[in-house]
Amino acid sequence: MFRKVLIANRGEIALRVMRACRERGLRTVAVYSDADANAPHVRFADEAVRLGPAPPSESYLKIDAILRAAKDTGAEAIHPGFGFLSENAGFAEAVRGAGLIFIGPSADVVRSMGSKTEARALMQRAGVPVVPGTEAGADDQVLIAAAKDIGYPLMVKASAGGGGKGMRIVREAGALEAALSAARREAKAAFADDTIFLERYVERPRHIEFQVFGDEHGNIVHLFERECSIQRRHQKIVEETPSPALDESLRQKMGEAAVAAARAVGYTNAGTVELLLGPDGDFYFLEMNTRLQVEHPVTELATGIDLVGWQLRIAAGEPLPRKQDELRQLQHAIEVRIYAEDPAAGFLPVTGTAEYVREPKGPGIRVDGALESRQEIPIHYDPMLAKLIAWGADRPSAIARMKQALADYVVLGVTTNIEFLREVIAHEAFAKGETDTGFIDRNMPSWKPKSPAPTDEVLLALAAGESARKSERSGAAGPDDGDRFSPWQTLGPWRPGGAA
Amino acid sequence: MFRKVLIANRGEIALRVMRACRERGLRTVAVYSDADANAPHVRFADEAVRLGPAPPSESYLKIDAILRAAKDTGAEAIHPGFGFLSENAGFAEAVRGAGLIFIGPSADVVRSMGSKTEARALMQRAGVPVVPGTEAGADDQVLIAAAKDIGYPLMVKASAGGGGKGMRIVREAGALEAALSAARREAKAAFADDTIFLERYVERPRHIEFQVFGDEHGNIVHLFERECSIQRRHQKIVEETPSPALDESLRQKMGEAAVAAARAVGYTNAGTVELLLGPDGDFYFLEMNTRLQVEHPVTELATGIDLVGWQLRIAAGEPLPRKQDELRQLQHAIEVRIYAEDPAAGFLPVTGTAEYVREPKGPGIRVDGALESRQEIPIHYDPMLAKLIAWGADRPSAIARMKQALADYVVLGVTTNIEFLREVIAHEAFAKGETDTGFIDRNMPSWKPKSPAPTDEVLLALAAGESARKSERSGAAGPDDGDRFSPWQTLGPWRPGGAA
Amino acid sequence: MQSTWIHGDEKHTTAVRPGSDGLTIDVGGTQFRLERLESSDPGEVVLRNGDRIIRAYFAARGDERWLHFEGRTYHFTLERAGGRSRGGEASEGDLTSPMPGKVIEVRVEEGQAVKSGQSLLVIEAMKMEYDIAAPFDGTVAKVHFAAGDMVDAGATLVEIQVPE
Amino acid sequence: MQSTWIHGDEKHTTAVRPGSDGLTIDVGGTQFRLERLESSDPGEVVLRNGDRIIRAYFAARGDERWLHFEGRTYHFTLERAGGRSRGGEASEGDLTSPMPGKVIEVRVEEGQAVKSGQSLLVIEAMKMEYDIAAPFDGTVAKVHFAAGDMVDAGATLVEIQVPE
Repeated sequence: MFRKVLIANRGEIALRVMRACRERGLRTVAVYSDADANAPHVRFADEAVRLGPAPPSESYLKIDAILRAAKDTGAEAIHPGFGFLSENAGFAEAVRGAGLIFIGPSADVVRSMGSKTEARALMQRAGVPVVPGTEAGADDQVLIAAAKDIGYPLMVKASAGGGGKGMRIVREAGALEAALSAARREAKAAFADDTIFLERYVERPRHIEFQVFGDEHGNIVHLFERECSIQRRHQKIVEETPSPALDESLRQKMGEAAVAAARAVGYTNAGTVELLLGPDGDFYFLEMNTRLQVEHPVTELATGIDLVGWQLRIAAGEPLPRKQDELRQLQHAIEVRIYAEDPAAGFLPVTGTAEYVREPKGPGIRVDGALESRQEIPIHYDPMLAKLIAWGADRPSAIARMKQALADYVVLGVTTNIEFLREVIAHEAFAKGETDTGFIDRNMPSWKPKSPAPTDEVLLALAAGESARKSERSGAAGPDDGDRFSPWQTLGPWRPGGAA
Repeated sequence: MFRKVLIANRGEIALRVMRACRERGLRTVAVYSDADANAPHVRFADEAVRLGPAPPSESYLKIDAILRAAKDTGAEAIHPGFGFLSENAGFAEAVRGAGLIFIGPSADVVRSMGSKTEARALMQRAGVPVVPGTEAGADDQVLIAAAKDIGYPLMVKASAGGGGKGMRIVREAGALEAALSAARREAKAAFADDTIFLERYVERPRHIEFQVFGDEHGNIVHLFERECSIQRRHQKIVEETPSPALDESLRQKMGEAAVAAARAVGYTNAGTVELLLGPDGDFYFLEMNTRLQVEHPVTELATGIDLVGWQLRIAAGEPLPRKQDELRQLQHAIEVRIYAEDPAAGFLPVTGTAEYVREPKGPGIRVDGALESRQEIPIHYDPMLAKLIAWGADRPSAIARMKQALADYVVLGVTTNIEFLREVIAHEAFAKGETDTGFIDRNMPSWKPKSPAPTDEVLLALAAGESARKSERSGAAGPDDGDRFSPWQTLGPWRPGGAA
Repeated sequence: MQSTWIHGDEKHTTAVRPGSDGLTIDVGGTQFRLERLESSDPGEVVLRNGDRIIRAYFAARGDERWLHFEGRTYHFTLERAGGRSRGGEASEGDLTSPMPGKVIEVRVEEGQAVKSGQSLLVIEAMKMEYDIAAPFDGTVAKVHFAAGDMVDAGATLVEIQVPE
Repeated sequence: MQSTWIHGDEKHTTAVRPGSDGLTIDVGGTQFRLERLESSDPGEVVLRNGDRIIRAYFAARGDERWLHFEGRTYHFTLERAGGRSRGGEASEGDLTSPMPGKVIEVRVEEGQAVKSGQSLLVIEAMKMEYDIAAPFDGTVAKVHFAAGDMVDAGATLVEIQVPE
């Protein structure tokens, strides 16, 4: 196996990949922008190379700079993480062209799956059901005509899009033209490509995706589903597995479709087949993500498989460690995404400084994060701060743990969606598994945080915290702090220690 | 179910139980000695009641004070944790006598299993194999005579003993008398009871224990084995499940014996049947622990079952959540015990202050601990600082994660066994699963820490740390730390934050 | 040490008197005798009030304070002697940008009457478009930006006259 | 800032010269230009030496220093101007108690010759008996405690004369 890996990413996913490398004795190389000069992923690596200024286009998207960093440090393989260049066929090509190992599928697969329309055509040939809709590239007149056949409601989607960017739901013909122009504008801004297309909008659908893995010896397996239906602004915020909507036979049908989809393109390494599931049990191919997924931890916890570990082994040419019949869903796992955003103001991203951060811990709790106290949230990158995962023997115990973990998750100084997520998880509709994509609009419309008047206990803690702050700032040291170096030394009466 | 639980214990196990309570919305009451006035388990609870001075006899062992605390706070149930009063029949009786729920088995079961000789007799009647040996209570002359029949090597054991206290291995007749007196002296000191007995010493044995659970409706299941053979001074330091020594048929035989043992005494709640396994596959009943085990996390991670959660549910009268055939070993888990001790000096316990503590984290890693930076290690209690658990799809991945986690575990200012444990886990004999109780004497005799000369990188970090300390002590603040309260504010150039 | 805190549109006053073996805190006229528990976590505030343990997390920036207690985060602003306080809320009539970004489209003009929820302008940030809607009925008094302008977080975008 | 460190029986000298954009550290005559990375963890020391990241953990007490680097913990003692340093090692001839406890039995007397590994006395602590054995051959010069005495950690139990 290769001995040094460059991680072409930042934040929690860079840390996640580095941990998997270190367990296997592989050295790690971080890359960073000026905004990340002191970031956790830089401090965690064995080596670190600067790419450029903060904007992604000048750093994390600079293929040449990344390849140079690999060359200078002697890295033999590159892991793209997700986002940034992870689904850029040119990058996969350039990495291999430079004689390095790209930890992901072939450039051709990335390219064909990168175009929704090509992917759609491929899947139709492979016999995987797709949503009725138009080809991409048509002008507005053609689309408006086609809309009549598809029928309403329908969706306007960007050909190069993803994560809801450039997506519009249109419920009657009158609103179509405005939606087309808005979608084109967003698509152009986001992807420098304003190609759009239409497809049927399935009411109360569920977003069910299957984790697939292929090796270079022609073996392909799936690691079961993840339900990611709970979304805001068409972006996932809650993911879980198993899905409360699937029974064994449906799970098997969908799993086989996912494997067929992967086989149709000769898929290698980790990928995800996204399917749309209607209330009637019909499902349609949406798209295939040719990379590790943000929500991969729920699959790791439910199946016991280390997905990043498998990525490394397969990239090194090893065969898949397990056959399909050796894979099982052992436990129930739920992930929520912690964002710096304001759920009460249309989930707008917010920036600022997280003055104090305390992650929950305990049995059945995992936090994949790179957020620290006193950390500024850079405006240049995705505002996801961390992922909180809770698991247990069954769905109710995973939910109970998640509720408590969200209550214990402390992020002060910047607005987050933590309280919102708590109410999602605590909602009876969630307990009932009624988690289609309309969950939030239906159950939590125009949500506002309850902001009760502070109780006496809150005011007591506030006053005590303030007085400790004052004595800290006046530099008073605790009696026997004499010659000890300690960051807490100046906290005055707040000397720590379990024993007197 | 009851709504408020008093935890009659301290340290990591008190925290573990409180977490399980909070997930279920149960309020928690901590008790503490003067040495623990600021301890983590006190700060974590909803309420806390002082018991008395530091010595256990004046605090954590004071039954009346604990019952008063429960009464004053309105706690409806008491969890004893392990150690202290957890296997004290009088306590179980007193708790129930006060109209409270004791989270554990009946007082009678605790009493009969508390006496090795009575337990042994019970098991013989139940058809569970026991090690050849003498009854307890005989005087030295009788024991010396009996020794001839049992044969050498044999063990001298304290009747009221546990955790190796009062245990002696005798390899030839000449050494017997000295061993008897030493064992009686230790037993008297430890348990105010110098009753001892003899039993055959099985060469290269393995310590295999089975987790059992009984409910108040007559159901009993086992949750498979834990191998705890790697011991120093007859105390476990490494535990894992599944055991590399068991195949399916032996696992089933031993599991059935464990259930038979539990059934023989009408066992309720969580218990552990300790068995001695010889190289020949013969196994003998050793003792039954009528409480939660220190090493319970490996079973939780391997089976996906929340053992403390089950304890609470069963204590509330619920039936066992699962039948035997619904329980499986899903993953491999290993636990190591982090002690404040000096492995290079006979594993002597050490006291002192942990000036700085940093726990490992990441996928497949769990830390059950109550150790914090600047914490004094109280001399009055067990010197175990924390438990580190690593798990994975198979034994090799669990081992790989454990190795890395031990390398990432930072405890500065007090001597620990962390480096020793790293070498145990990294030893090829461990990789081969050759983990009988002689592992340490055979593979790591008179172990000493490698203390290589510091490299340039070590000295660079030392110098940088020292200069940061100096600027910290001179109170220099970073430029833009202006009006922000931060514990790190006075660290001078060391301003944190992921983004510049 | 006495402090007055602004929480939403309420005010709360606390006074702390540290003693040798604890501290006395006055909240709205009621006196509490409390003991502080030492913690190695510098953001953790733990108090013992009789048997009751109060565990909270505290942070400060400028005149802002955040306190996390039992799963909820409370935001306070310290009232300065003058009564004026830095980083206070914007007055109800102003509509400020919740984030830094670029104005894509302005959909109202000055003098125009708007209904609560009506779209006023569109801001683009992080490659997404965000609709800035009127929080209440009123009349547009001033529009501070035009399409194409960059705006900072907190910048006043539109001033809306609330009908008396 | 120059410091001399005692590690085992070696000495190491380091000198730090902070600069505006980093610091220069001299180790045994070699100069290193390093950059410090800020961390929210006050015990974390992170340096960048070219592409190489050096991440270590540091703590101090009195003249003692601990440094954890790549899975290993190093213990240093700061050498004081006078050369004398607080909390230094006991001289080779003394046998100190590794822990607080109670002397159960003294098995040697003054003037007696002892062999390395020979049991000198038994201490009880945490309900276990611990055998204190001679670390080397020699003659017992002094026994400081008798059976029944309580001893502190670090207390000299027995002095052993090493044959020249």
